[in-house]
Amino acid sequence: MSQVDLSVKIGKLTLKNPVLLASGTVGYGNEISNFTDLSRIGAIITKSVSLKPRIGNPPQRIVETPSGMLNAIGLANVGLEKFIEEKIPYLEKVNSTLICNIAASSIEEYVECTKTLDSQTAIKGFEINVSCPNVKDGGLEFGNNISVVGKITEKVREVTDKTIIIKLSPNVSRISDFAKVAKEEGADAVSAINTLVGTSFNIFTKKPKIFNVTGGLSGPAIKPVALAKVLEISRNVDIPIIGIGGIMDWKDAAEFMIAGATAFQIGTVNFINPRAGLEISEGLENYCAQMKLDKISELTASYLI
Amino acid sequence: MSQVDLSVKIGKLTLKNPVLLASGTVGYGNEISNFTDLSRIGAIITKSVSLKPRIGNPPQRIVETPSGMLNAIGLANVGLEKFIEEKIPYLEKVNSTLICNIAASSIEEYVECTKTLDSQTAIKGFEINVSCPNVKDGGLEFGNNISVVGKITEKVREVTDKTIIIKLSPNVSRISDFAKVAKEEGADAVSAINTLVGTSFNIFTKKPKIFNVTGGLSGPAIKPVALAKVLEISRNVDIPIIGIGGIMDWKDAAEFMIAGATAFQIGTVNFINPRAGLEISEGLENYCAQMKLDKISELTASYLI
Amino acid sequence: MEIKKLFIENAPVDSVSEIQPGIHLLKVYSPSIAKNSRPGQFCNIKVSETKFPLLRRPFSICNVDGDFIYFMFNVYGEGTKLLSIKKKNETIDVLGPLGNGFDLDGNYKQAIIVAGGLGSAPFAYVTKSFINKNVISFIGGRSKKDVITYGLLNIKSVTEDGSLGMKGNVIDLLKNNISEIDIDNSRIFACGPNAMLRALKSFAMENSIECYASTECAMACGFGICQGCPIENADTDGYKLVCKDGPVFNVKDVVI
Amino acid sequence: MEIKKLFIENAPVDSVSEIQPGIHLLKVYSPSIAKNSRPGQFCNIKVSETKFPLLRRPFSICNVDGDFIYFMFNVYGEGTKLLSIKKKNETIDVLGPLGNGFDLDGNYKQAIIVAGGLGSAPFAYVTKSFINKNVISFIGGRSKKDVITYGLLNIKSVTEDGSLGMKGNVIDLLKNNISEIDIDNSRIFACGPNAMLRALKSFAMENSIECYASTECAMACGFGICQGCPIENADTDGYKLVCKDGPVFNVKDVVI
Ligand SMILES: Cc1cc2nc3c(=O)[nH]c(=O)nc-3n(C[C@H](O)[C@H](O)[C@H](O)COP(=O)(O)OP(=O)(O)OC[C@H]3O[C@@H](n4cnc5c(N)ncnc54)[C@H](O)[C@@H]3O)c2cc1C
Ligand SMILES: Cc1cc2nc3c(=O)[nH]c(=O)nc-3n(C[C@H](O)[C@H](O)[C@H](O)COP(=O)(O)OP(=O)(O)OC[C@H]3O[C@@H](n4cnc5c(N)ncnc54)[C@H](O)[C@@H]3O)c2cc1C
Ligand SMILES: Cc1cc2nc3c(=O)[nH]c(=O)nc-3n(C[C@H](O)[C@H](O)[C@H](O)COP(=O)(O)O)c2cc1C
Ligand SMILES: Cc1cc2nc3c(=O)[nH]c(=O)nc-3n(C[C@H](O)[C@H](O)[C@H](O)COP(=O)(O)O)c2cc1C
Ligand code: FES
Ligand code: FES
Repeated sequence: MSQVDLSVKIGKLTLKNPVLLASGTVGYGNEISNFTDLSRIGAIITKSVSLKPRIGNPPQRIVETPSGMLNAIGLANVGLEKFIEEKIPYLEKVNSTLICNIAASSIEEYVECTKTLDSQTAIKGFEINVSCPNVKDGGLEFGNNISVVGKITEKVREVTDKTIIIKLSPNVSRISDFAKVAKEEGADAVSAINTLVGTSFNIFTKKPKIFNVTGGLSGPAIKPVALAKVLEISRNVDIPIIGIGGIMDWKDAAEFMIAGATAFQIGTVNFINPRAGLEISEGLENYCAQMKLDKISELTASYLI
Repeated sequence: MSQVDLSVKIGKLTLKNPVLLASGTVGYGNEISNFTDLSRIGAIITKSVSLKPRIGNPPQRIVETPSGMLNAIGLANVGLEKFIEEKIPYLEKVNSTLICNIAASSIEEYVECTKTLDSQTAIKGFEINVSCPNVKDGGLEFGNNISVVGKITEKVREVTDKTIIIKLSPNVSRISDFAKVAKEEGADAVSAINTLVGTSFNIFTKKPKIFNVTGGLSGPAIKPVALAKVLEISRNVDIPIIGIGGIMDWKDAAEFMIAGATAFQIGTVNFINPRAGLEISEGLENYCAQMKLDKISELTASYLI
Repeated sequence: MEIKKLFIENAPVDSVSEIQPGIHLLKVYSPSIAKNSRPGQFCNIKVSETKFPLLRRPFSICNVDGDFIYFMFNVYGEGTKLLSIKKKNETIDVLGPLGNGFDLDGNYKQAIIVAGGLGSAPFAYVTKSFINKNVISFIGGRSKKDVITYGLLNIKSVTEDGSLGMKGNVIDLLKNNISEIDIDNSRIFACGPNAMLRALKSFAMENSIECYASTECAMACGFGICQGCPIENADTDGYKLVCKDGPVFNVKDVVI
Repeated sequence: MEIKKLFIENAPVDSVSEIQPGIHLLKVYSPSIAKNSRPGQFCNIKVSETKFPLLRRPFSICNVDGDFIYFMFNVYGEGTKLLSIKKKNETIDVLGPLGNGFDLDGNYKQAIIVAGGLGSAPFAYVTKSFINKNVISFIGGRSKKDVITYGLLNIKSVTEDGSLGMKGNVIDLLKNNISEIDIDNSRIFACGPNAMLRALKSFAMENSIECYASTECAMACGFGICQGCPIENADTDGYKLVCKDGPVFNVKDVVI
């Protein structure tokens, strides 16, 4: 039996360990269960679901970059209805904690999705993806507008008692201001970071490699940026932080926890090493033992600055 | 003789080619001339100079990251007086175009530095580094405050007729808004991007690896982000852009020009391959020939979107 | 949905040989994948133990021989360069078998293989897996050195520059040999550049020949979790995933 | 300032051998650097042709033999791992010679080498470059396997666990052998972990022995353009650069 207590608390939730699988990088848990025993993972965050199905962007949707990748999947998803009918039943069975990521193009849509899903007992919490274009506001991202992020949090909070995590955009000057407003409006936690905006061109055709022109940069390339954002929030706002960005192994994960994260998510690494979640959980357990920590939660914000 | 016209125009300056050596990555031209014939480089941008000498940060100042590096040199420089006395005489001799990068902690300091250097005939233009802490305003970066960037540009413009380039910070939501204000206040060009804020921790000591806690991320890791910022400016503001960020070879450089850059700077690559400047210039010449371009300037903003 | 068995094997290299100038054949010991694979499936390979390149690279299973599997490639970018210099007994991290492969069953009599360039890769395995079919292989390439016939039978070749076989492309070759095709009792199995597959789709539809093609797309995961590899549905809105729903499709179902 | 001649050589590997468990010796053909180097200088090596790892890695010139130079290392991280598996005739991109090296001239009589662990690296070259000096080498390590004596003369060793020589650290060893030191006519040449160099500085200052130490610091360029490698001045404000002003310093000039 484990000597180290790996459990962590995010809002009302207690997770068996701090390893979460990031939205959009585990599908609906089906394929990855080929490689990983999902019941040993802290939580699974589902691909962003929207009210109506979205077919997503035409190819090319992804491109590799130095130590990273760009993606512009276009929030392809089956829509709320099918998600409830077809995906939840499988996800219920895997015996991990289920957090549902919600994407929307208006505040009302965020609210409606949350309200509808609130009655699903399998879903233990919500991650609100604010890195979506606000259709009413000419397609500008919600995530870059602090008052809108506050409003979304407030309205979503009104319709659910379950844990709410606001997933912050890194493409802003001071991410801690956004974390502050999320806290003030009742969020239980924030996750940081979503992808950085990036692009890449084919120099012979002069076209962007990605159909959508720009995409989101993820992977080890963004780790230093993500760590700095987590640290900034940790030093300025008292709210649980879920760190994300470029984690490849347990050492990276430990860095995020030291920088202020209560838990963390792994994304891109699942594509390369779908067993990473378990390996990281085991690696952290050994590391805690070596560092003589009884509880992994002691790592959080343990930086010496 | 070359068939391709490699020259480009930035404000009043005509450069023999679009390859510029980035501030802080070539010292004062001395050591790198061991490897590269500087007279064949479009322009050299000197290490940020400030009114008074700065000794810089204690070690550790740099750390490698996946496909990138963090630096927090702390603007170590000899100060304006010694710069004029000791550095300019050597730089005058190398027969490249000399652009002086200025760092300051107040608007008055920017103005004073520019005014003093304006009389130096060897200096053909100024790059204003706004990614410096504003001491009056509690150390927040100038570069993240749009009205201050406008003010700096306006005031510096008043004291020199030479080419002014505003070097933009990428750590903002909409970099094109900053480019717009720079243009309105009389800048001849903008350069994008300076480094992204990042950090890294030693997981055994729990201390930041960099003494200054955070540092600036440069190198190939940031290339997709830098390209997206250049593209954003190019699509929204009519001002010459000097692209910077992660360029390692001529292909990367071509990508920046296609995305909207008139010229580009190379930084981190100088540490790894100090001959990169010439290699890139030659590579671009061949590429233009292959693409049947008479002038490299036709590449600028030639994206097909 | 049938749950497929996927494996990650740390497969020791048996050999990397150049079967013709520029074309490499990699043989690795990978018993679980070998045992569970079908012709037309692929693997997603981590070409280096370091973080560079970051993503796996997809390669068709070129052949299976007992506990060994083969991959065929040319040096294209950094990934294939690293693969080409692997030494015996180094291990390579191979994830597979992925995708659905070719459906070889059915009561057609003639199996028509159509391949362009490295599109030949999956067909050694396909060819030896046919039971009681007449096989005819139409193989094209830009030039003689691009025509790859490894493991193929009854070959007719074509090159764009005429340096081998007739001059033209594989569609020209098919049309030229239309008399040898048993239109009502044949099935086409194809792999190659998109332009070729597009032309082939027209040819097959016009002549009402059943036609399956192995398609390509940029991929991250290769097993259905990233949604990075869309291919457009022919008759409804939306996309299928090349890695999970393909890479082999009936050409009438997708927009190539 | 004297302008130094620096070279970037694509140096073919002659051999990589393990001179004792875990300690590798890399021999490359690098005539320009070999000809222009001095003992105590270093090179900045690109360990891989790919972008990973990104930065060069600094290594002391361990020895020079005609047109060949030697580097000594243990496998520490990804860079040294890649170096350790280089094969004969692969080429390595070496930039050097860098830094100032040790000043061996002067009319001292006794040359005292003090090294801890891989701090022994520069001293084979140093040792063979002495002219008419009495050399005595104090070499320490955590355990027997960490004591590296390659190319050294007149060796006294010490280990923290007592598995070789006396038990303790090199400063204990020096103190124990103080009678053999010709205080007024000797010069110390040292390299090793910072903790050792700090203690050595105190020892040397107390005993008024001239002492030069080769220091380490994270580096990007290695030749003075990034300002990434500061070392604090002992008596004035500010920093010197380890790569350009060092890596060898008179211990009294810097804060270690
Ligand atoms: C299902 C499937 C099966 C495949 N089977 C084979 C096979 O059997 N043999 C084989 O040689 N190749 C095969 N490929 C293609 C193979 O995956 C690529 O050649 C390989 O990824 C190249 O890797 P690299 O690192 O050498 O090149 P990279 O460095 O990744 O690529 C260099 C350049 O080529 C571009 N590029 C990369 N891959 C492709 C591509 N597939 N199409 C167009 N441009 C691309 C990149 O954007 C980049 O600009 C297959 C692909 C798929 C999807
Ligand atoms: C002037 C000079 C001369 C040197 N000479 C030698 C020599 O002759 N032989 C030798 O083996 N080494 C020498 N070194 C140290 C050598 O440069 C490092 O061991 C090497 O960079 C490690 O590379 P790596 O990729 O294997 O490890 P990395 O993957 O770079 O490092 C792994 C971890 O160790 C840390 N690290 C890396 N380098 C150092 C360091 N120097 N000190 C403390 N922590 C570090 C990194 O931050 C990282 O966390 C010298 C260094 C300098 C500055
Ligand atoms: C292919 C792909 C799809 C993604 N889809 C979503 C999504 O639907 N919703 C969301 O909030 N984040 C999405 N993300 C972002 C990830 O959840 C994560 O924030 C990001 O990838 C950074 O983590 P990483 O570097 O570990 O990948 C996606 C990322 C990738 C790579
Ligand atoms: C070690 C180092 C020092 C730098 N110093 C300065 C500086 O003094 N002033 C400045 O404006 N930019 C400075 N920069 C930023 C570079 O000029 C450049 O904007 C950045 O490194 C991105 O380009 P790259 O990815 O090609 O390195 C520095 C960068 C590095 C790596
Ligand atoms: S490659 Fe990831 S879903 Fe197809
Ligand atoms: S390592 Fe660049 S200045 Fe010393």
